[in-house]
Amino acid sequence: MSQFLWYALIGAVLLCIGLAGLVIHRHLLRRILALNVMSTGVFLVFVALAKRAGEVPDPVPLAMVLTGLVVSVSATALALVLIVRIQHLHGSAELPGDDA
Amino acid sequence: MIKTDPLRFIAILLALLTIVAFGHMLAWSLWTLPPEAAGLSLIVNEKMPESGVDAQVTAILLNFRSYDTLLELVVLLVALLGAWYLGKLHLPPQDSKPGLVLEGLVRFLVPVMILVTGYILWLGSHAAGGAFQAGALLAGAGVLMLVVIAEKVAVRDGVRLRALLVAGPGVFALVAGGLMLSGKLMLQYPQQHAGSLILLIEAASTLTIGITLTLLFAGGRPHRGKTD
Amino acid sequence: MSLMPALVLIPLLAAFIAFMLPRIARITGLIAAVTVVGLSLTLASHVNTGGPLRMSVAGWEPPLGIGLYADGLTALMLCLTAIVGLGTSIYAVGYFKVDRNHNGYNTSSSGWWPLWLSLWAGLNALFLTDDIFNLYVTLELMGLAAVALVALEAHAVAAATRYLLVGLLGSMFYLLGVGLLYALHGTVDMKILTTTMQAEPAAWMAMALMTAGLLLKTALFPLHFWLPPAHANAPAPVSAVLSALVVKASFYALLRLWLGPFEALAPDLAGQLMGILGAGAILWGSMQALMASRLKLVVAYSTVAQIGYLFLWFPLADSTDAGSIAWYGVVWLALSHGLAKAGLFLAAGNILHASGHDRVTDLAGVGQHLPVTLFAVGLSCASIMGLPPSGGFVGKWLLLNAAFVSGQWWWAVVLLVGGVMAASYSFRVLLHAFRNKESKHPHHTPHPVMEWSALALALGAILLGILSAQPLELLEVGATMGKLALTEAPQ
Amino acid sequence: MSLLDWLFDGLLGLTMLWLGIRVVSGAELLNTIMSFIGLGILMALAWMRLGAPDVALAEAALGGGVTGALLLAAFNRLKDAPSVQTEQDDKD
Repeated sequence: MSQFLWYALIGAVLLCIGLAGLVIHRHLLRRILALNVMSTGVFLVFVALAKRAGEVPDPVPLAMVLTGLVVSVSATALALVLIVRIQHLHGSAELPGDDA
Repeated sequence: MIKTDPLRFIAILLALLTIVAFGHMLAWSLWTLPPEAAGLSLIVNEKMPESGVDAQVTAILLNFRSYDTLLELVVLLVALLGAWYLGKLHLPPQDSKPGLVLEGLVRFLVPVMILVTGYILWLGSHAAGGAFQAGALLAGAGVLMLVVIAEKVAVRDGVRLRALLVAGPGVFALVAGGLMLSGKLMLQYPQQHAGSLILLIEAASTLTIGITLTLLFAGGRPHRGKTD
Repeated sequence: MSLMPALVLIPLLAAFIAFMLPRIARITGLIAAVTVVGLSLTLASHVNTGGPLRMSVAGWEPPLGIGLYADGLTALMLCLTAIVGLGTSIYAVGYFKVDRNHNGYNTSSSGWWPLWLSLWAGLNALFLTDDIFNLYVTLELMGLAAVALVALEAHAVAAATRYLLVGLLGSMFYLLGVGLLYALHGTVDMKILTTTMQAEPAAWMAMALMTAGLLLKTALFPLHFWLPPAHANAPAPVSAVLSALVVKASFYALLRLWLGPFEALAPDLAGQLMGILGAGAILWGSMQALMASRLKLVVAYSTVAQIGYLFLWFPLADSTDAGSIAWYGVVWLALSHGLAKAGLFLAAGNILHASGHDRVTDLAGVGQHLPVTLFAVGLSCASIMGLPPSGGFVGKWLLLNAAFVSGQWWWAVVLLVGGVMAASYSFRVLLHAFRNKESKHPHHTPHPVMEWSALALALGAILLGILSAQPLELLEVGATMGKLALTEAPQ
Repeated sequence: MSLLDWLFDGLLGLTMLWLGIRVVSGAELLNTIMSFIGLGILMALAWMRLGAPDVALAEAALGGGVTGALLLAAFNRLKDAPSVQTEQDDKD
């Protein structure tokens, strides 16, 4: 159980926790939070696996994580604006007729 | 929750079971990965001298895989467009008048943050730093200004603001196009100018990321300026 | 060689200009549309004569840099995107010109051009890329632009949010798959991965994750729940682009992965499962389309059904002799569905624009007031049903041929039942539309450019069937599925 | 890997999991947002441990800071939503 594997497993568990949150909750803000927990988990797996290249980690996955971070921040920002808009239009921060 | 909607409860239970199973399979596949793997780090070390910068991650982001970063800056712009065309900007109502101390702190803190942003941007060429970290810090300064001294911040929607928002990906695309016209492949920096071109793109990107994230925090399109 | 990057840079620069200077957005958009159509056609001719094009961005060879690759399939998808894009851009000039606040539909025209041009750049980048992480960034760019476009319509904000959540979930799974593949092989380039791929647990998990992510984004039954509300409530040009191009782009990504890296791994069982899900999509989508009350909802469910046809390729791909026939059939269905569905959604937009509603039962009088639009609806439905000589017919005929040659006759049954159901929901719409009504003048007739662009795209779907010889040869360039045995069916 | 390293990594990992669970299962919405910001900061620390300072800096700034600010802003807007009037945007 080396250091990278420990963090990679933590990342995998975070991914599952986020997935569970996405399934359980219907409030959209909580779903966005769950999605963000999932993406942090995925990025942690990336960085942990990069550490297998020795003391100095492999820089390519790190660059991918940076790109992924900016993408997930912009997606979260758009989602939050949409949620606030739904609250104004439907009065509740949940998707109408949400069966999932 | 069981009483209210038994069907949904069973569905969630099933979903959670599949998630646990998926988690085990994922953990097992992570477990079977080879413990030592150099990945691309050897090739990156070998090609670093030609990249024009000393920091490896910045070299990858802005030279080896610069095409990813260009598209990603466009993603940020698209998110802002989505937020803008959804509704007008509603600056948070100033219910609590910011105290003298808070306002004084912000007046001191924001210039310092902008200074540090410049430092981190410059640091990116040879150590941990770069456009995204500097842009995020600039956004922090912007958020502070919006929250504490909102009424003094004259954010007007006009060509100037939009030019700033497009500066990052715009400069990137223009450099890419310009290099192509001069006979090189897209985004293939000439060897001797690589460092300066990267710094130019990073500076424009920092500005764009900072302002875009601040406007995304504000959540809507600023009012139309008198000038436009 | 600078053709491929230009296909991405020109829409991008046009998007920036359209955003910065809203007053000249329309002109920039049209000029960019025409230029990209020209570039796509020249690229297609280059590929046809000179074979697949390959280029590494910024001069760094993969695995370090990002590779761009264009073969027959890429050229055809780029041309499809260009033609549908040009038609929709011309349609949008008319659609957003008129201020339509009065019947409750408010669409901000200024948001359309920058978002649509960014989406177009993302589509071109996705078709050209040969790098799975770059594919992730293009999928995300395309997804966010599509959500922002759907949200332009005030009524579609809830559908846009659900679309965004599903899109993000799909991208998350896909990204984890990319991470595992990189951890195994130290590269994200598709061509290298195809050679180094072996069957090991992490590879299986990566394949399952990436396939699940892309299935979510392609809205294959039962993961299709987000598509109908998003496509039916979005503004007409947005629905056309989403149904014709965006959904096909994620299917294209899946096709590239299953023809490249995952070919060594793909078990027959997975192929059969995808086929069954496809058959389910055809039946479920067609049934829903039959019962839908609004025209745009009928068209959206028809998209869900037509996507099902595309997934019939997976079970047929394994049989050695039928594999190539099925490959051509599926690509042909994708192309003709793209053109037909774009024309149909634009026509539905015209009807909604003219009469203020699109309830299927009250479509009477459309034939009198909007003959060109109804002609477009008729032609598009002919291609979706698969009537000769439309492109849809050629595609379905090839798939039927492949089904019989490979001995998996049950897919042929699914194809025929799907065709019958497609015919029924199309005729239901046409029946209502051809009924005459006393001379009640519609609210206002849509701009002629809107009607003729819808008709042009619908005609394109028919022409695709008639002039199919030349493009079919183009598809053989660099096709991994080998040559098409059109003449004699190999025993 | 000395015992101290193991102790630190183990503790950091478990705290991140605990915060992750709190984000998903927290009763009060504001607390979940706070837990998420905490998770972002600890993630930055974890990436420092894994030898990636620039990504850690970006995670702290983007993941913890900016995303946290966006979430809190959205939380406030959701709280006093009905009072804010929304007029359709004008033509550009």
